[in-house]
Order: sequence, then C-alpha cells, then structure tokens
Amino acid sequence: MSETAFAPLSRKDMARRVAQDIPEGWYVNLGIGIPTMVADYVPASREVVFHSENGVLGMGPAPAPEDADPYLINAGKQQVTLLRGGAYVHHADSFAMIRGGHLDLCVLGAFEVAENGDVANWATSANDTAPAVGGAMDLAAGAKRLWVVMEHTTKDGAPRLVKKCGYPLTAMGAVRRVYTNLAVLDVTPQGFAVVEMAPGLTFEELQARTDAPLQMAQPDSEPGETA
Amino acid sequence: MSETAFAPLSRKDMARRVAQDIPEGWYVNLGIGIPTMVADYVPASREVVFHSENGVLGMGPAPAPEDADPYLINAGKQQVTLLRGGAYVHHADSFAMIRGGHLDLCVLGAFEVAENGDVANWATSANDTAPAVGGAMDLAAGAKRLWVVMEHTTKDGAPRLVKKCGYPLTAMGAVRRVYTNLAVLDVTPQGFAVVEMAPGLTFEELQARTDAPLQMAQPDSEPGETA
Amino acid sequence: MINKIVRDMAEAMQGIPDGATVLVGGFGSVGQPDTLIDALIEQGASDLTVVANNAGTGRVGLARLMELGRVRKIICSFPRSAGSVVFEELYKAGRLELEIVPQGTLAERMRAAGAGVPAFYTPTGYGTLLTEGKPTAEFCGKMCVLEQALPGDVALVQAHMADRWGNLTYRRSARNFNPVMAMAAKLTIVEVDEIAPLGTLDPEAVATPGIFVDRVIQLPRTAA
Amino acid sequence: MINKIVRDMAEAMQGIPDGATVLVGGFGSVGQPDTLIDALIEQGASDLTVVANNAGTGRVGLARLMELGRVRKIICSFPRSAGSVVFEELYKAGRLELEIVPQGTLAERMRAAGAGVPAFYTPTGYGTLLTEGKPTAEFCGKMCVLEQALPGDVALVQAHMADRWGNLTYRRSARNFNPVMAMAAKLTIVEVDEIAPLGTLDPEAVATPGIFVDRVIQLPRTAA
Repeated sequence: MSETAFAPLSRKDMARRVAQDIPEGWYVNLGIGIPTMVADYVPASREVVFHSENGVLGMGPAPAPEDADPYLINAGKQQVTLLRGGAYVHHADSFAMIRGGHLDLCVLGAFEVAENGDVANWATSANDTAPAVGGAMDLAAGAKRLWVVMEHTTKDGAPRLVKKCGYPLTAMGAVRRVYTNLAVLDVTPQGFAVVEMAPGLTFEELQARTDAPLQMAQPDSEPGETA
Repeated sequence: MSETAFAPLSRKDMARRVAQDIPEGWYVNLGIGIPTMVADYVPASREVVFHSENGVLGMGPAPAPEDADPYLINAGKQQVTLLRGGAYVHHADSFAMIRGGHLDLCVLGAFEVAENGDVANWATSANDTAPAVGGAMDLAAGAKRLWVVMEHTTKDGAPRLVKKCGYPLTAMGAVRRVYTNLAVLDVTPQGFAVVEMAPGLTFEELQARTDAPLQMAQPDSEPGETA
Repeated sequence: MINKIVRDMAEAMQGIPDGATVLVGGFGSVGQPDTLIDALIEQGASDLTVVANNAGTGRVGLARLMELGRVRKIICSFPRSAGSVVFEELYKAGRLELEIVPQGTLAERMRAAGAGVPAFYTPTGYGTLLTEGKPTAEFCGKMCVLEQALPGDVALVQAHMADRWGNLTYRRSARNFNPVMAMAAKLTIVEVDEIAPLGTLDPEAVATPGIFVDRVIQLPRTAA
Repeated sequence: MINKIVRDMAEAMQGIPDGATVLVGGFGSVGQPDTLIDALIEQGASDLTVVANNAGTGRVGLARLMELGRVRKIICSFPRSAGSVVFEELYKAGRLELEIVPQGTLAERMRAAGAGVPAFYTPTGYGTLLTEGKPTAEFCGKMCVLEQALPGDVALVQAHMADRWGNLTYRRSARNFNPVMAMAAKLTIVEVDEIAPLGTLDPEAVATPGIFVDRVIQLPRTAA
C-alpha cells in the first residue's frame, strides 16, 4: 500500500490539537516538552488557568526579555509571568492541588502508553542510572484527567502505544487520551479507540504503527471522557 | 494534726505561679479557665508568643471595649488582640504547629492527672452525653511540654492527682508538671515529685489530699524537665 | 471568561442533594457563613451530615437547620457550648448522630481530603474513647491511630474578599476552618463582603486560591 | 526580647553535626539558599543526608558539597538535570546513595513531619519502582502506598523578608519548598534579603510564621 499521501502532525500542530480540546475554566498542568507548547495555542479569549508544580497558579506566557523576573519560573525552569488572578503557594499546597484531584487536566509527554491506560514517562529501564521523576507520578495519579502527547512511534519506528508498557511505569491505568503525530486516541475499557487520524492516513496504516489493537471510537464520544 | 496554718493559692496565684516558669521566647498555648489567666502574669518585658487553636500566633491581651475586633477571638471565643509580629493561619496550619511539636508548652486545666502522666480533662464519664473535646487531645499529644493547672482536689475533697485516671483519658503519659492550689509537682518515672508546697503546708498534709504516693523532688530539677 | 460570582442565592445553592455532607466554616460565630446557612435552610436539602467545629447556638442558623430535622449527623469537636440548646435536645432525644473528633484531627482529616491523602496516622487521641476500634501502629516509639480523610460534598465558606476567579482572603481569625473546608469539598460555595477586580488581590497573600472555589456570592452591604 | 537574627554566618551554622539530615530549599536555583550552602561547606559537617528537589548543578553550591565527599545520601525528585555533573559522577562511582521520591510525595512527607503526621497513604507511585516494598492499602477503590514523614535535623531556607520573630515572606515562585522545609526541621536557618521591623509584615500574608524559624541571617546587599 502507498504511504506517501498522509501528513504527520508537527510538534506545533500536536500542541495546537491538544489546545483545541481544553475548554474555558479548566485548571491545567502542562508537562515539559510538547505539553508546555500547548499553552501557546489556547486563544487569549479562552481563560484557562495553568498550574506549575513549583507553586504558581495562573501562569502566563514567557516575559519579554527586559521584563524577566528571576524569581518567577515554571516547573521546566523557564521564566514565565503571572496572569491577573494568579497566586503563589508553597510546594505542599501546590501538590495538594495536584494530588487532591483539583486539576481538571494534566498533559504529559511519555515514552509509552498501554491500552489499559498505564503510562511510562520517567525512566527508560529499571537499571536507568539516576532517573528523574519530578512531579510526573503525582500528576498522573492525581489529576482528574491525564492526556498524553507524544510521537506515535520512536525514531526507529517502534510503537509507543502498546499492549503492555516495557519501561518502568509512572502510573497504572491513568491515561484518558493520547495525542500523537498520527492520531488522537481515547483509552477505553476496550482499549485504544481512534478519535481522529492525520490527514490521508488510513486505519490500517495507523494500526501497522501501533502495538495494541485499535478500534474506531464512537462518533459522539467526548474528548477524553470515555475512559 | 492542725491544718489551720497553710494558705492554698487562689486561682490568680496559681496562674501567676505558672507564669513564673515560662521563659522568654517560648511558644505557648493556654487552655480555657485558669490557663488563660497565665498570660496576664507574664511580665510585658518577657516576650512569650501565645498561640490560639483558631489560627492566631502572637496573641495579645483583651482589647479595650472600643477597640474590639469582631473577627479576632481566641479559642475560648473571647476577643483578643494581635501583637506586633503576630500572624494568622488556617486551622490545619494552626494544628500543624500543635501536632508537629512546635509549641514549647501547653497549659491545660484537667479533672485528673495520674502518676504516669495520663490526663483526663474532657469528659466526666464514658456515658457523658455529648462531651466536647475541642483541641485538648491534639494539644496534650502534640506540645513539647504539657503542664496542668487545677485545684488539688474536687470541691468534695476527692483527690485529682491519682494512681490511675477514673475519667476518660485525654492523652496517655503526656503531663510533665502539675500546678495546683496546694503544690507544684513534676511527673517523673517514679511518679509525682513535689517541687514546692503552699506556704505552711506539710508533705503529710499534701499526701493526705493526694491519691498517688508522693515524693520530694530533687532540688536541682528544672521546671517540668524531669519527665 | 471565568466568572464564579453568582447572581443570587438560588444559583449559589443549586444542586445540593439530600444526604450531602456539608462542611460549614467558622469557629463559633467568627467566620461562620450565616447567610449561606440560612440559604441552605431555604434550599431544602435534608438528611445532611454537617461537619463544623461547633453544633450551633440559639435557634438560628445551624441550630435552626438541626431543629428542622434536616441534619442526620453532626461531626464536630466541640458540640456542647453556651447556647447549644437545640443540639442538646436532639442529641438526648436520639434524633441526631454525633461523631466527636479532636479539633486538630478534624482539620487534618479535611486537609487530607483536599490534598489527596486518603488516611494518615496521628498520635492524637491514641488510647482514648474517641479512637476506639481504629487501626493503630507505632512510629518512632509513639503509638498512633489511623484517621481517614473527611471529604465534603459541599463546603459553605465565609471570606472577606473574592475575585471572579474565586481567590479568597479572610479577616484575621475568621480564616480558621474556611480554607481547609474550601479545599476538601467537591462544591465550594463562598459568601464574601467584597468583590475585588481580578488582579487586585496580592498573589502572595491569597489564602484560598480560586482552584478550590466554585461559587461566590456577595453579601448585601450592611450599614456600618 | 526574642531576636532570631544572628550576627554572622558562624553563629548561623553553629551546631550542625556530622550525620545530619539537611533540608535544602529551592527549586532549581530559584529560592535556593546559596549563601547558607556555602556556609555549610565552610562549617565542615560531613556524612550528611541532603533533601532537595534537585541534586546541584556545575561545581558550586550543593554540587561542591557533594564533590567534597560530605554528602552520604541525597533524597530528591529530580537529580539529573542540565549540569548535574558532580551528582552523575559520584552516583556512577557508587559514592552517593540516592533515594528518588515523587516531587509531591517529597513535599508531603516533609509537611507531614512538620505537622506531626508520622505516615500517610497516597496513590502516587503505586505500582511503580519507586514504591516497591512499601505497605499498600486500598481506599475508596484506589490502591495506595504508605509513605513516612521526612523530618530534617536542619533546614536551609531562602526567604525575602524576615522580622526578629522569624516571620518570613518569599518572592513569587521562590517560595516553593522553603516553607515546607522550615516546618519540617528541628533547626531552621534562613537567609533573607531584608530584615523588617517587627510588626511591619502583614499578618495575613506571612508565609512562614516565626514558630518554624530558629535563626535568620541577612545577606549582604548586592549591587542592583
């Protein structure tokens, strides 16, 4: 079969696609990498409150260089701003927001997501020397919804949507929805359900790049609400 | 034997006697009743930081009636003031101070104290209809030191310093020192040790009013530091 | 635009079901959301479990709610106080369940609910009537009991100022249980004296960030 | 008169023993008490357990303390980051023990230590390598692990302003772990930019009340 016709999403397009599904009023934590870029694609007219692990609620975009405040960074250690209505809290209170189920959404990058919602995003093997977990396990276990945004396969073409994670887990059964450069997929009790595919891509082509068996989602499913 | 010669301490004198033993710099929570009066006898030159369960640290004396602030009360629901250097916190943070061992001292009233430091101060029987515990159990278990101030006997003359508490416990083995109208006693591994007695009172007279066996304290014992 | 400020009390109280666990802020009368309690009386929900430090005084507010038979159970640290006549009547008549909880354990159980801690150990209350039957364990030589998180379906909170995102400040000791309950409930409803324009509350001094708040209603200004 | 402000760094660091558990505030470099860390290097205590979110960068500060062989163990959530070369060398050489803790569990374990909670349950980390061997229990259908409080012997804290009672305010996201560590240690030492006269800090906006603070040292003013 020909595979020349489909157009995988760029990293920016993936971030843009995630942003589409975030409604006004949600409290959202964005992980490092593509997830961080999601904030740039939420229209300014739509109020979404971004949370950062280091005690910032109501985080705004990066400042102009001349306005940079050395005391105001995000969890990725990048300089940010505070929106009107923002507030500062200490780390235990910040993680109370995460762990207490107060975040409507967390968007993380990952190495692998399994069809039962297991996610691996912090260590590439059990023997990884000194892996760094940060707040990933807290976010995955604590947020009301966990969405993952990642490339559909590794650089070598190995699938990242798998029957069972091979890498050490971040959390069990936590993922609701996966956004890749090839598709948007919900995690359902029956496994991955394809919500949409990159333009020109066929279901068979997507399945060929996916370890776990796929099915098409019901057309009326809400974003990430089926799991 | 003649018992006409000794002078029991008044409630004010008991409060004054406790105040003598509180050094500068201590963080102190005072229970309702005689304990509350203790603050009045700490000289203004000696800085002691009083804590109230309802989130007031650095509590000052009652305001002049015209300065009363309806939003500023103590745990006994009396109007108070805030000293310079005071701060407000919420209830969980306030009890973190208590339960985390940050208070140098708590002074409570009690029904009974046992020779092993058990204290009963919240209910007069297991069948007490709807007894009110408030913060007593948190304070007794959490403060670095618990001192009790109470009458040496009930109005009927029954001893309150006992071998074993008859009333429901507030905490086990918590009391360091007891101030009564007749004596000051430390709780030691060997039981109650008499530190001082009301003027004119003999050891035998004190023992006669006490259920638990008494002994004299070592003269060099620190206030409440022997247990 | 996020706007948690509701227009009227009916909107504020909408959807509180029978059987709800309602956390009621305040310590004695200070910081107690009197107007919201009256609105709950009006709203009609019954078979309620009320969590509050005290069990009401006189025959108004919380006491009135209980007198109307709308409260099945009360969880508090200090039920019996001057004027708690309704509580005492109902309790003696066996028409009100009572769970007495040490005040710090009460606060910590709600903070735990808000912070995603389903249960925790504490030495408070070990060896007393109030912890009979609870699991125990020893830590660093201290015997402790296992206490469970205490989440609310609804929290009724009184604050001083709020903005449209629901950020709150309090007045002095009126803070007390309010921020803890705000974080412990699924639906947090707040009465405030003043609405502040967004961005005017000091972000270093917000005592309850808006993430813990669902609805805010401004009290009518009373003559000073 | 209560006066927690010390005159010099020797007084600030006095009495930190070998083998101490030292909580070090900050998230990355923001809110990190660089001057106190340098003073700890000077002071000489060794065989330390360091609790910090990160494991140092470059060859200064925390990294320098480790490079000098003074740290036996580090407890952190994110050891490996850009520039954590000393950590990586020592860890690979087997000369540094490492305990990785999810960031929220790390914060909560210290908050628990400060709040008198010896252990608590959390779903975070259940079923992962980081909680292997820990006791588990189910609450409301969720599997949880039992985590222990993490107290410090010493906390090194950076704040913005302090008064002589030790009340602290912070600057924006420099707050992070500092208030939590201040409450979790037996001896809390704070470096601040400014000393405020007693009574000038807003009592509604004190982020760390003085009860959690033992010693305060003012940093030399740097040219702006």
